[in-house]
Amino acid sequence: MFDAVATIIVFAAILVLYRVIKGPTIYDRVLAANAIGTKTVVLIALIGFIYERPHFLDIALVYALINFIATIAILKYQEMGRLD
Amino acid sequence: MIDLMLLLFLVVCAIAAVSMKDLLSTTIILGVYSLIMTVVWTRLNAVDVAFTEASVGAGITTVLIIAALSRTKREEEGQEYGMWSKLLNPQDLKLTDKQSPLLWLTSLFIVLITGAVLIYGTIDMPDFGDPDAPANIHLAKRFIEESYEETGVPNFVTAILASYRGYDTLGETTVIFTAGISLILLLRRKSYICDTTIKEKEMKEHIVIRTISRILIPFVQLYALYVIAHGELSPGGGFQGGVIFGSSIILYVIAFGLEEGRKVRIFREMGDLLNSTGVLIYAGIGVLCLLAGGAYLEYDKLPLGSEKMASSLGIYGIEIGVGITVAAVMITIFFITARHER
Amino acid sequence: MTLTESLPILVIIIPLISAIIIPLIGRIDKSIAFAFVISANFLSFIISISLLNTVMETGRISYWLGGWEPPWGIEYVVDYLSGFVLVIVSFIAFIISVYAKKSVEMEVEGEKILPFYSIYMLLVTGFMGMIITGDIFNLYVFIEISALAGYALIAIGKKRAALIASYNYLVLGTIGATFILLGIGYLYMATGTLNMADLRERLPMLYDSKVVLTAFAFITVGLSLKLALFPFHIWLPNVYNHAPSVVSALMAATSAKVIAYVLVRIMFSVFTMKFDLEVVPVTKILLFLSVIAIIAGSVLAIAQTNIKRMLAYSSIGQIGYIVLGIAISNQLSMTGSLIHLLNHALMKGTLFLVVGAVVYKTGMEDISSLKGMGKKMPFTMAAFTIGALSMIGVPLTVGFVSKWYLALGALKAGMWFLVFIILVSSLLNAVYFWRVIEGIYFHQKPKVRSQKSTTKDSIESLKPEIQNQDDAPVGMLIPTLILAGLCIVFGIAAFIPVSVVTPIVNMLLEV
Amino acid sequence: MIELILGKYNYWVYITLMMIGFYAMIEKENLIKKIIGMNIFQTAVFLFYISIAKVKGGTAPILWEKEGIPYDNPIPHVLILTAIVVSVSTTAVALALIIRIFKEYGTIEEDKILIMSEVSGKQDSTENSKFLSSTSLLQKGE
Repeated sequence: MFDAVATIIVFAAILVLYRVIKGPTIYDRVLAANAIGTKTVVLIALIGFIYERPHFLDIALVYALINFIATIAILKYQEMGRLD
Repeated sequence: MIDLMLLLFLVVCAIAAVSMKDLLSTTIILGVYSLIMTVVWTRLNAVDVAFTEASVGAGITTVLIIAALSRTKREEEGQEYGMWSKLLNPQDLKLTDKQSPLLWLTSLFIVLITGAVLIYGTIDMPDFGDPDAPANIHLAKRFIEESYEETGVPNFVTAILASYRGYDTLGETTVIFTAGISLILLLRRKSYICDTTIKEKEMKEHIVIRTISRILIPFVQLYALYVIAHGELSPGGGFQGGVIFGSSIILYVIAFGLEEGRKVRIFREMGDLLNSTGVLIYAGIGVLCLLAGGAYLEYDKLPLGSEKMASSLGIYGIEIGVGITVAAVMITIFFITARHER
Repeated sequence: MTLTESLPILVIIIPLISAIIIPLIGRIDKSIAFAFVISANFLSFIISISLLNTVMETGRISYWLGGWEPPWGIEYVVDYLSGFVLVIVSFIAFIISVYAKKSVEMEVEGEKILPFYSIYMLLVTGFMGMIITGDIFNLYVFIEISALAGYALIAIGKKRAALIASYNYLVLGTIGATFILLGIGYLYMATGTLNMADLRERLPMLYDSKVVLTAFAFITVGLSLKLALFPFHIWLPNVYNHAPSVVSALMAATSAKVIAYVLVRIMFSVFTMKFDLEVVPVTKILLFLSVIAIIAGSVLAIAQTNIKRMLAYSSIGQIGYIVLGIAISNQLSMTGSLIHLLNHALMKGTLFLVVGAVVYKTGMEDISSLKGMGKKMPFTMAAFTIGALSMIGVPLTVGFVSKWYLALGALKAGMWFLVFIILVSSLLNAVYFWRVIEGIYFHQKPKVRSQKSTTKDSIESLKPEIQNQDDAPVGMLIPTLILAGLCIVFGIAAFIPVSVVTPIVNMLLEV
Repeated sequence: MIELILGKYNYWVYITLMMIGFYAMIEKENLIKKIIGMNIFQTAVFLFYISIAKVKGGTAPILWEKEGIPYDNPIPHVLILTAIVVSVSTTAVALALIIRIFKEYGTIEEDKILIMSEVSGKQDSTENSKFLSSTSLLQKGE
């Protein structure tokens, strides 16, 4: 059951991957990458649930907390051309 | 099924990242690659490795590459002709030595030879997941059976990392320290003039990012401290915690600007000291063990109560040392690479 | 544990901690930092000597880090071989650190001197760690420490090409290191252990396994990349050419030796002679490559106009000699090879230090800039002459001793053509060094020094004639002369290094 | 044959990834692209290590009260933690070098840098660059 859910999430991520690679604009890519990031968080939590190990949640938490740093960096660079 | 899909995902990402011309897009794809890599590692039960990849891949690597892009160029030039046309009609193109089809073929040949050797080596390998493979019997068995008894650390990875192979980890911290000093050596100028063409005002428009960052940063830092302190029981440890802490400062700088970041006094005045302090704590604990009559990094011998207590405190000590160095070096590296000079 | 028992770890920890502390105490006073570097290097040199001494008396020392018994923990091993190489490397590091002060002040910007010394010590730490460790993954960690330190040190050379040299070295070095990491993974997969002694016990059962074969291939290729053995040598000339003089000297004198040592370790202590000779024809491949390296290095050196570059190409040839002895792998040739580790460190150290002094005085690196220098810098040039004669292999210098043993080894193995190769390469060496020496002494006053039977004479007889003498500062001159002097001392008293090397060879070849 | 392919599928994938990264490292002209290739190249090796550690039906190597379930091998995890740190450090140093190179040369395309070095560094042209570049594709710098 949960395996099936996990498979479906990966499949959804593959669909989004098309947008990451195809683009055409940076904003498409960032949005798609962010969607994959969110799926990753869910997926890791789910894997932890399947394996019955709560430690996996820590990893999901890291992503939830700092995943958007890269996104902000990319967008700031796209808009202003620099990070400082 | 799910594993195969994930691995396929990785291959597609890798090919896309390598073949794309726009380097910013490449960086984004590399980020996605790292995300999926984390999932692969959680599937393979490598919790600590996944944790490291999560903290490094989500923040540091991507941000550093973008910082480098912002100070160099975004587009990959040249090679507007495909590989095949290069091969078929070389006379049409003005080629430098390196671009000539002969060299392109040679490099392909080298890659294929390497691949062939690897495939040859794989034939004799024990099957994937074989519990009787030599790798899973000899050392691993003892670590799994006895490391909790011997070190009192429930996370086997941390037990090996900090105790049995603690010296490797000292080496690892030294590598990070070396990188920090190298960047200082390569890029820092004391007398630099900061280019302040981006006005404070421009950043002030981004009120959402600023507010969210302001709220989130304390939590990120708290979580970083938890990861450092909790490394014995759950995945994570000094390195991961240090990276997360560093990321929080990087987030602050990205949201508020570098000049604002430099106002954080401790980094302006103490950054270099902190780089050294962490490794010094680590190496110093080792020396203390020597002075206490043990071998280097033999925590049991520290005069801190019972052997288990001493071992546990020793491991805490080195985790804190690693955390300090890693956080300080990450911040140093980011400050140095992101800063524009005039 | 007593202090003596802790010596194997102190020899690494002292340079490491000094590298960490230098940025801290440097804030107080820069000159303390310099004194610190010298004393740390001196201490680790003294410790190395005492370690070698202990090994000679009592045999192999094993130090358990963290108190964990190997193969569970990491083990430090000092045996004849590692003790010997440890002494060489710590000695050269010490001598060059004494020499460094003036040269670094000139070639490195003021604010960068502290990080420079810090990384210098990290480089030394990396080398020492690679030598002494008995754990194959720990070896990788130290390879990376020394590599990272090396990239940064090379990149601060004055010319902008130093950056490109460093970058290319980084890319190739990372390929090499990753190959080594991969090889270690294959070994671990096949045996389940990382300890070298344990690997040696477990591997013979697995010699026909394709996994082990692949592991060996990748480790050897990775090490050859780092060693700059012939087809992988392309990064080396640019690196030696563009790095600051002190760094070129240290890298030329030690880096290849340490990697060659690691190669010997892997080939003879992790794997056995049986594997090298019977299972894979690795010795034949290495023989072939080293012969090409010897000839190609010498030929390319002739074509150079830049002196650092010339020395770099000559290093490629000399690395060929070291590998040649390993490849023939009989007792005499191995003796030659191991002595050459010491001898080449002395000769190349001398030559690069001289070049550093010339750069310090004139700021030029062309061979033509050495013209007439025999008068201006007599002592430095005398040292150069000694180094050059050693490189050619003139009797009574160290270069002769190693070539002699290599030739004997080749004869014993029945490979006559190798003697011919050694002779040819000596001739080629003579060609390109003679060009330089001629420029130094005969350019302006051809009559002054026509016969140079013994170099000691030439120093003394030259002395009174000099007028506009403007030699290198004492701090640079003394280390150079010490190294040059040792070239002669060990050339005449060759029995000293040979007596140290003989037990090593016996240990490696299991005689 | 089928067993050989299916039983080791992780290893085949790691080889593919490694080749992609390796190819980018030695063939791409853009210096940053090389570093991206380097990252892929290294993570492929990490994937190999972690694959060794997997035991069928095993669980994460953190002490668990449930009895009778095998743990995965923790050693490769430890080694790879160290290797990841090394990889990040190398990337940082490489990027710093690239920034400096861009400052000095104004480009990060290797072929252009090569041309510029040839123009400026006449003295070094005497070395047999032709000979070298034909013997090896890795000839770079001036």
